[in-house]
Amino acid sequence: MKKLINDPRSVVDESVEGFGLAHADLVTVSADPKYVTRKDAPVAGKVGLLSGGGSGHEPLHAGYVGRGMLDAAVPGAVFTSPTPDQILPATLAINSGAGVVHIVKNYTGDVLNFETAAELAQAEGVEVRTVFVNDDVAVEDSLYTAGRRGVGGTVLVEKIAGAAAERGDSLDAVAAIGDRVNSNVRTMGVALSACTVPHAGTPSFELADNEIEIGIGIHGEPGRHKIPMENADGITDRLLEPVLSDLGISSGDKVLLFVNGMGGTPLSELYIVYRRAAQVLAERGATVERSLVGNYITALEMQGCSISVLRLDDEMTQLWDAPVHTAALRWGV
Amino acid sequence: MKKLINDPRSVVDESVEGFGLAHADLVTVSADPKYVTRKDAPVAGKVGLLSGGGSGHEPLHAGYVGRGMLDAAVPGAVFTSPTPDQILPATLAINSGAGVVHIVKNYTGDVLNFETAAELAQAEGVEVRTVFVNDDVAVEDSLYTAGRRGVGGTVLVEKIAGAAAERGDSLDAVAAIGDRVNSNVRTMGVALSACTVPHAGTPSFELADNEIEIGIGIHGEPGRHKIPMENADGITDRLLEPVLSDLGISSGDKVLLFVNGMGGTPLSELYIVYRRAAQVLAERGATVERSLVGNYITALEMQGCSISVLRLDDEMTQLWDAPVHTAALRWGV
Amino acid sequence: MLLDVKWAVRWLTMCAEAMAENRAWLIELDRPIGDSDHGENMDRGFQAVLEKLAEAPPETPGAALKLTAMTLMSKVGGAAGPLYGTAFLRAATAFGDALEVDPAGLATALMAARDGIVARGKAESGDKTMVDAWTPAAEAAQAAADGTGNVLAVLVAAAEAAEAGAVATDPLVARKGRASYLGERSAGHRDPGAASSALILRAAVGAAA
Amino acid sequence: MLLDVKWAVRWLTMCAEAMAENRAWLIELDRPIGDSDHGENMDRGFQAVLEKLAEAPPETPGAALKLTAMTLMSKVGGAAGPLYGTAFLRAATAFGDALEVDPAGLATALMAARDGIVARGKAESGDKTMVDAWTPAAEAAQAAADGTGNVLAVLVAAAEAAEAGAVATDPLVARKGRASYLGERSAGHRDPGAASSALILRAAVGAAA
Ligand SMILES: Nc1ncnc2c1ncn2[C@@H]1O[C@H](COP(=O)(O)OP(=O)(O)O)[C@@H](O)[C@H]1O
Ligand SMILES: Nc1ncnc2c1ncn2[C@@H]1O[C@H](COP(=O)(O)OP(=O)(O)O)[C@@H](O)[C@H]1O
Ligand SMILES: [Mg+2]
Ligand SMILES: [Mg+2]
Ligand SMILES: [Mg+2]
Ligand SMILES: [Mg+2]
Repeated sequence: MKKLINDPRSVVDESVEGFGLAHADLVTVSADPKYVTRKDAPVAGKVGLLSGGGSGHEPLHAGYVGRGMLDAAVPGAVFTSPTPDQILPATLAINSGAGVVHIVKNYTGDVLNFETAAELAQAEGVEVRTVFVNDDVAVEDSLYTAGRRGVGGTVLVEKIAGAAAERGDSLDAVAAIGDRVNSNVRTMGVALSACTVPHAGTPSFELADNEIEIGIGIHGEPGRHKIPMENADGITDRLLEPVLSDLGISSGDKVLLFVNGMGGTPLSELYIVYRRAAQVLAERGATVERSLVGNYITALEMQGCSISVLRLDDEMTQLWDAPVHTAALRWGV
Repeated sequence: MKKLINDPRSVVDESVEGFGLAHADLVTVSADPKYVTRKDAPVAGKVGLLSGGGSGHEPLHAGYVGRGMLDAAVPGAVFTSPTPDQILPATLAINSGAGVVHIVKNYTGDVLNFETAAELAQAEGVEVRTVFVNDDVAVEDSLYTAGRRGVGGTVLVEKIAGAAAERGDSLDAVAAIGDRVNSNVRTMGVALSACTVPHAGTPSFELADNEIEIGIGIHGEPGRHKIPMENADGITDRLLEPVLSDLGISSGDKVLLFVNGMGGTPLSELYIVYRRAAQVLAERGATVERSLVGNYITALEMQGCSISVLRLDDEMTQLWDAPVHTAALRWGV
Repeated sequence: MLLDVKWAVRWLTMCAEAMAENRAWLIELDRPIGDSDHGENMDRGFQAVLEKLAEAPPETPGAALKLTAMTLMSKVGGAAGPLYGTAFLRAATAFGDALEVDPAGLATALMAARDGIVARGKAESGDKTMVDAWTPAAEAAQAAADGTGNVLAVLVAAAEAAEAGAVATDPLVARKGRASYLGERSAGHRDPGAASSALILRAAVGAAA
Repeated sequence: MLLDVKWAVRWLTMCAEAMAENRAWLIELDRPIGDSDHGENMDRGFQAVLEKLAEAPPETPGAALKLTAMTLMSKVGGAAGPLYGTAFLRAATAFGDALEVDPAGLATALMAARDGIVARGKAESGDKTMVDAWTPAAEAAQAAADGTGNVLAVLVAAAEAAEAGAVATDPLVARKGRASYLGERSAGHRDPGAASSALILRAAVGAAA
């Protein structure tokens, strides 16, 4: 394992510290308990938006703290959900009285820890709503499983709900638009290589030189199955098909197309995937109204990508276009 | 070699095509000869800014085409400078009559090809100035060598010269500010792993599990020497020391600190490097006025980073802050 | 013999030792069917428990477990943190203020712990989770307490049943937790949380022996 | 025997074959001391030359070389593109409109090609570049032409000297081009451009034989 780190146990501390130094104009960092808040939090009258989860997915979530997106990010250890004793004070710190929405990726650990924190916050008089993100079509969704994972769609939920909060929507309205984004987005991923969790020191799974993992998540966990290596167009088709059919995309639909890198794949390759995905959508008669291409929700240095499609309506498009000023996503300001 | 590509020979074509599709609001892509121009080029009365070089360094250069930065980017084959028959038409396409500045990274191939294109453009009546970028302190600079390479500093030259062109500076003034940025920026890089050029198919060099390459460039070429793996703080000190002493940074200096990822290193690790670099600068009494952290000039999927320090003056800071709207760098608009 | 606060502190100390010793193994169990952090999480959590115990030595077994619950909840994160936190909290509540715990009280507390995990995680037996260690352990403890067992016999019964339960997760297809994302591919691997549960209950025996 | 346009077209065709066959080798030479593209660049360039030759067959040796120069300039990129482009352009100029080239004309053209490379790249002998193949080649050609040599003898002399020159770059420390960035570490590797230069001059012999 070769990494630009000092000590596997201090990775998150030092990385978040560096983030705070580099973006002191945007955020305030609380070192212990660890969380990151928007510089001007709590913003008077505004619903607070908080997300968090294991570290290792940078720029998620701290990279999305700022005007028009999150008010707080709560980083756990690498690939480990944060604990209520971080989530609670972060929630209190961004509550202006209008309540706080938690955006939670649907993993057992995240769900349980955020659930506890939300109960504790309610007990302290803060209204909390939770938006669960579960956009991963690679995972079977049923009452008898842990359900679908939250992956690429998380970034879109955070941006659009963030814009709704910024324009002054109520607590329930912000949560509702978050849910609406989640209901209209699906994602599927592929890994060409595994990643190495610093404290583990060995790659999270093995792949032969001619194998790839289809249906990968963002925690270095193995995917649904291995297949022999294919070319970019073939892989794109494989990822996109289940996304589009699960969403029921048909002619005339307007969509946001999001090609996300897992951390170790060159941007040039993401554009090759984007090219094919755009072709397929055009063949289906869907219009790509907005695009996002880059490393926005990652799994350390994993090579691979995910494709997310969000079915847009006019309000979502408007909220997507609204100004945002964070370390990792910025426009209109 | 596992890559999200269809064919090693179509990597640049398809990637640039995807880029054009994803950013159709910002750029126009010419497929053959291959170049990318700002959507509204030529901008009346404005000096045109053009850069280019081998592909494989994305988002450089096409990612920097747009308002406040480049008017055109000319991508060559992977790690191979573009040819005059691309550079010339791109130069003509962005010339509004105010002339064109070429920003050229100092590599023999780039220098020769841009030199030829500039001659041809002058012959067609277009005034051309060339700004050479050669910020890499890892390389010995003398009359008897090819001189220093252009690396991380290129992004800063493009941004600041781009802002000068946007505010209406003359041809000579834009070139002069480009030269001024180049004279005040130094960079040094490290690789933890090599990269694989698609058409070559094997990694560009070998590194043992406990070795790193110090003084690496952005073309998968080996660096100045291999050393045993060190921790992030140790590596940061090693990169920063020659940068600071070559620049002669002393107490009271204001700087821009740019920690750049080579493509395959997680953002979290770049912030760990940033943290240490900021500490060292603080110890030296220098003030970090502006920061940039991320994958801005890469070497495919190479793991590693470079550190650039730019000594700022008020005008440079102002131009840095000026609005920019490109695929990879955006603020103020 | 009854179980007092000394036993409780010894137990938690031996848990911490077990987690440190088995950190790498638990990470390795979590690698193929999870995200390679379970050993790291448990080790971090129980090291923090040790610090808390040293800072404010508890006076009853219940207090020791409550302190453990709060610490695990705030230091472990992931799925295991809230689940173990709930388990220890329910056991602590079952112990109440008692200075000493008898076989029946012990069995009741273990069953409460198990119920807490089920209430929190909503997993059933056979879902390939720590429930598959705790359910047989709690049931075996109850049976041993109902018989002629002393506390040691109850603890031994629980530990052995937990170990058997953990081993029995090997062929299961996961339906809860991260391993469920793998579907059929989760079969053939031991559940890391069941394995750490067995370590915890084994340490309880060592502390009483 | 004099060299006519048929020879020129055969030469360029054999260059293209040589680049295709040695593509991987030239990439491999460029890997340790460069950026792994020289074989790819040369192969791409000469394939394009073949296409151009088929599209508009030239009528003189000079026209064939001029077309080659323009094509390499626009298709190769990197350092090699402008350098070889200049070399072929200067040689074409030296050939002029002649339908046939004699030994003296050939030697003059090779020297012009070499001078073009030096003018463009500013490298000196011993800098570990293609100049180290072209300088001895041009000098040997001149000597052969000054002697009793026929064109074949001149071509053979040039090719052999170029090959020796390429081999002689092995121990050199590069002072120009990408390899110079490695400093002392560039020693012990053959310069890829010198190697491709030797291939080009070897093809010229084959085309005349
Ligand atoms: N719903 C659940 N009910 C009971 N136990 C669960 C549940 N989900 C996960 N677990 C247990 O948690 C363990 C994983 O813990 P850990 O690796 O620390 O957390 P995470 O899965 O968040 O990385 C699993 O091995 C399993 O025993
Ligand atoms: N200044 C120079 N003068 C003469 N030849 C040079 C010079 N710089 C580089 N070369 C030649 O170019 C070759 C490299 O070509 P190539 O790999 O195609 O281009 P690049 O170095 O741009 O990747 C070197 O092996 C060397 O022979
Ligand atoms: Mg985890
Ligand atoms: Mg090159
Ligand atoms: Mg885990
Ligand atoms: Mg090369």
